[in-house]
Amino acid sequence: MKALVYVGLKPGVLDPQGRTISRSLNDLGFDEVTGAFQGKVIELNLKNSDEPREAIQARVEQMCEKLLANTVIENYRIELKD
Amino acid sequence: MKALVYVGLKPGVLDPQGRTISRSLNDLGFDEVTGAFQGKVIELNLKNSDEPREAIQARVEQMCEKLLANTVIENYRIELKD
Amino acid sequence: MAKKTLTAKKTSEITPEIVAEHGLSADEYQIILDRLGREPNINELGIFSVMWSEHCSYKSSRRHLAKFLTEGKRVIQGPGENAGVIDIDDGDAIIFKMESHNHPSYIEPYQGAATGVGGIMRDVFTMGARPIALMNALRFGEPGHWKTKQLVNGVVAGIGGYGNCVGVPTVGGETNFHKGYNGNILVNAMCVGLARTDNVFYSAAKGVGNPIFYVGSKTGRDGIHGATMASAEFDDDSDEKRPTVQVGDPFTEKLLIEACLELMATDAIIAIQDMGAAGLTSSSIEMADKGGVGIALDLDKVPQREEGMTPYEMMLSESQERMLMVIKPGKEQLAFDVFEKWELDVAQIGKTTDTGRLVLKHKDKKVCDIPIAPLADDAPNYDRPHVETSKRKVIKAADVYETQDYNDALIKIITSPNIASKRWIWEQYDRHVMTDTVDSSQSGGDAAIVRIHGSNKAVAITTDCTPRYVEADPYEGGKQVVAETWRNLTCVGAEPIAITDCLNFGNPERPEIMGQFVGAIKGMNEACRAFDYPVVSGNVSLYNETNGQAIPPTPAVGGVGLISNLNHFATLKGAKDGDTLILIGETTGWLGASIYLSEIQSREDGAPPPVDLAAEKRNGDYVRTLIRNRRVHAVHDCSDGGLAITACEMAFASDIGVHLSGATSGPTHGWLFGEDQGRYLLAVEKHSVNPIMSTAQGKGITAHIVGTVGGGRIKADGAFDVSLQGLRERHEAWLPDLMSSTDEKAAE
Amino acid sequence: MKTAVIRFPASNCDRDAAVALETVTGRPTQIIWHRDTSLPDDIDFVVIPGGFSYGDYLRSGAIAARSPIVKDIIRRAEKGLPVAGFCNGFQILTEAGLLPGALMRNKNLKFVCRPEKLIVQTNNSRFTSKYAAKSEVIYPVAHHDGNYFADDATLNRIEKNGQVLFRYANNPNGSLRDIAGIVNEAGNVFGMMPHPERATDPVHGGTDGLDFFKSIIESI
Ligand SMILES: Nc1ncnc2c1ncn2[C@@H]1O[C@H](COP(=O)(O)OP(=O)(O)O)[C@@H](O)[C@H]1O
Ligand SMILES: [Mg+2]
Repeated sequence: MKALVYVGLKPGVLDPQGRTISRSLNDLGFDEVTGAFQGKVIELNLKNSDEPREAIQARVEQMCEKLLANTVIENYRIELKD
Repeated sequence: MKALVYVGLKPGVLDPQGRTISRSLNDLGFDEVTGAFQGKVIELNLKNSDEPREAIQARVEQMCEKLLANTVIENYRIELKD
Repeated sequence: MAKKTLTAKKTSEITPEIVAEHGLSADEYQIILDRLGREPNINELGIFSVMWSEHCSYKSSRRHLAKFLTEGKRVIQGPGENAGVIDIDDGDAIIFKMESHNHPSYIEPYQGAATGVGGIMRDVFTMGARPIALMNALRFGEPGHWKTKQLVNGVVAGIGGYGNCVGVPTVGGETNFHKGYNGNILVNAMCVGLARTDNVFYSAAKGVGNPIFYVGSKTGRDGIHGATMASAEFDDDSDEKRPTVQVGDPFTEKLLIEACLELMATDAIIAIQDMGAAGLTSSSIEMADKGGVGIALDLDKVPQREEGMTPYEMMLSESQERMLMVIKPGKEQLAFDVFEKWELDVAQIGKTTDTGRLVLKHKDKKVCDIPIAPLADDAPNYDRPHVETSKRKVIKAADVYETQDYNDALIKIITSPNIASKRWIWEQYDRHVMTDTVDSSQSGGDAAIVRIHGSNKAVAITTDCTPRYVEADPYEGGKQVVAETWRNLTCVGAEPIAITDCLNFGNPERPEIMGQFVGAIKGMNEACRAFDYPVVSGNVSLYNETNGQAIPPTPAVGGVGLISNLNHFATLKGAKDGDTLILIGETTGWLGASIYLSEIQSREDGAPPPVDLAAEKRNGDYVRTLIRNRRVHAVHDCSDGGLAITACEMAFASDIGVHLSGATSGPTHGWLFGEDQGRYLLAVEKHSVNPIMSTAQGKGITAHIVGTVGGGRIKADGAFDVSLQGLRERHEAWLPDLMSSTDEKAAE
Repeated sequence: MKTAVIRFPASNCDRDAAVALETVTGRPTQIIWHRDTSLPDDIDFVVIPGGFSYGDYLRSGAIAARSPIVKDIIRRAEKGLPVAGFCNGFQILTEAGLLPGALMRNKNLKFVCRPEKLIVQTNNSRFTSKYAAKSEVIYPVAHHDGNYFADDATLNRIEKNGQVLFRYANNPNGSLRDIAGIVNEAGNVFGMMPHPERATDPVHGGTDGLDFFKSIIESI
């Protein structure tokens, strides 16, 4: 089983990285780009388990809160995949 | 229109970040984690255009080749979203 | 996005709750009503509240800070500007300041520490200086506390992440661990910059009708103090709390430095002020107040990162990397050109006026119109009640348990949190960029040495504080803090010139805390006067408390000195085989409030070592003369852990063993680990010993021959005998071992 | 003898590189702004300095490598112009494809700043001719992304060609095969993570970097 965790800055948090990427794409002639945001994806391999999906999801949520995301400035979203 | 670009290390390229994440999760008691990989997601806002989807896809591919991914070490995958 | 903006109608309903949420007392609010002759609107209330906050108005500390010695023959600008300015000859000026970023660093260690570094750099380059060195003074909780490692990781990465990127070397600092900081860490950052004495910039706005420029990053909703204001009042999607933590962008800071310095090389700038705490509000009001002018701003012109920002949000935002300046009429285009070249946001957002008022326009409506003078003149200025800290008992060495195993005691102390090597920290800082670093944390030394580019002179910089002494006796501890910086500058052969400070204390509304504050200032000030060593800038951080538990009083001091000739300086690195060790200063074996007591006896009691300022000055002046006359190979002051630790540190840095012998009378543990003040350990060539000893005697200075340099062991007669290499490994291992479990977690 | 240093937004070793070049050549060095579209015709040697160009956003050196001036550097390098990149400059050269491989985050994920002992692999190059082969030199390192990576085939090839000029004695960042500095096949483009310009004055604690600059300058 796999969990995909997407971590990105909360709306309103300064994102200099995204701005720089978008500007640089424009400089390279990709005028259609009007904005860019960079986030992280963390792919976790999980041992197979018989637990219900909700329990697994709850564990991954704990991982996010404890380590994977900085919840002061970041949001996260979890996707479970078999 | 939005394009989501997923960039990750190629198989075979050592991923210290991923390894560290997995080890730290184990340390925190999340024993079910057997491996982790960290990648980037770049979300691009694109001007609306009448071009066919394939053309847009091709442009984003160019962006990846020219800037968004370092193909010596990274793979990428593109998702277009309306 | 459907953001509900506060309408004028709503703002006239300032309830007592809203006033209280802004941290204003009923009395303070009454003053506002009297001055305005009407109710303020929400924008005006917000502006008064931040200007009258402890942070901006120094309402609990102002009258005490006023006592400091602030003038001296090299002082160009004392407290009151963004940073202090001192003259270091040849038309060169050094501009420096230290500032705290404690609370944000506890909430979000990486960004909190990073923006602390960014903020202090802006204070320095806003005055026309190119930043040339960074320092930091850090206090964390107990090493074993669950949050400590994560905080250490984040803070250190944040300091490095910002300073390294901007390209200013972080050359030194200090790090303490103590349970008193478990709930309140301290992150104090210091920046030192170099300018020309005839090109220093100040913040007083001048003239009428002069354009006001906004430069740097766009304004977002970062760190708006209205945190106290229920955020539900501001937006509809109330589960998305607006970020109260500022995020820094060192890339923009670097561009801002280069752009500002480029424009400063022309004559286009009348006044300039960085937007620090309370952003646009405090920067515009300070500029206007100092220059005695009014200011009119058109908020629609302010570069904004988000849609639908209200005037309240724009005025209170603490977005980073922004500057405000008054430009000479006719030079507008030049300013635009320079900032656009550096790809920064720039806008002319208003002008100076002759009304003495701050007038804000937003969407063609007047949203604020208040007189500026009362914001400063009527700011509260409290004489908070204070009680003197009661004196502690003096502990005699003879009454302190003497270890039966000196090897073990030495190892325990050398691997204790406050003595162990901080290499793990400073190797994450770029110490060499700008290629003028002569000495840095690398040597484990007393003061960092940074050359003035293109010359043969240098500045010496140090930060120090021994909170356990200040806690034991604020007055003696206050003296000690200043004396230690003076001593550290002296150790490298520098002429100590001036200090900056960062006074970190608990809640000033408690008389015991206020007593610590007043006592520490009294001691610090006495030391400043004794050394002719003025305070030229500083910062106060109060309310460092969690659940009524205050931090140990921590008045951190940053000292700056001048080495006018780089052919004559010293560090602790130079001890050579066959050298004799001389200890300058008197040893009584003072173990009260010492590291020996806390590490070997788990006791933190006793009066701290007193500082005899006259002896301190005499000893230091003598040591400095010896360095300048090239009579010494290595110098290190005796501080935490006493003579034994001083000797070990010299041995580590010089990579050679030491042998301590010839103890004076009194118990051995007092001799080796006592923390008597005003002492220096010198390594000198044999033939220099007699002249040094006899001159000392002639000057009434206590000096003892205490050992020799050589071999591969660290020895003290009748006490310890351990291998240099082995001890060094343990000294180096403590922090990496502590951090190893989380070491790789910082996968940002 | 005309030398130039490129300045990108947030380059921060540009002055340091210029000072080192001026020390060795005795002549002023030209600073070239990243927006310039071409190098002056008479330039003999170009240095891409360290720093955090464009904040190192996306990947270290990625955005700088696509700037107008780097296009011209690529064109001129292909015609034989000597180019050296230190630290961020090395990252930019790999991102620009002038040197093989890539620089990844340090293995322990931390920024590292310390003097490092390097072993000069060969003096049969324009950048190391003044050193004795296998001699040890100390240059400071200061980087977050200095972990050199290339696939095995590439590593074997550059080793075989003698393109590896410096290796770490104590690998500080996880670089494969301890690689610290490499040169391109033609021998005119060089990159390394350590900072030779920070070892050119006794004040720096050592002057081992001087011979690096002397080597390349004398070869011109
Ligand atoms: N946070 C830090 N940042 C940079 N250097 C540090 C830090 N903490 C400690 N150091 C360095 O470690 C060395 C020892 O520090 P410290 O024990 O406070 O010195 P001393 O008490 O002798 O003045 C000094 O060179 C100091 O600059
Ligand atoms: Mg000291």
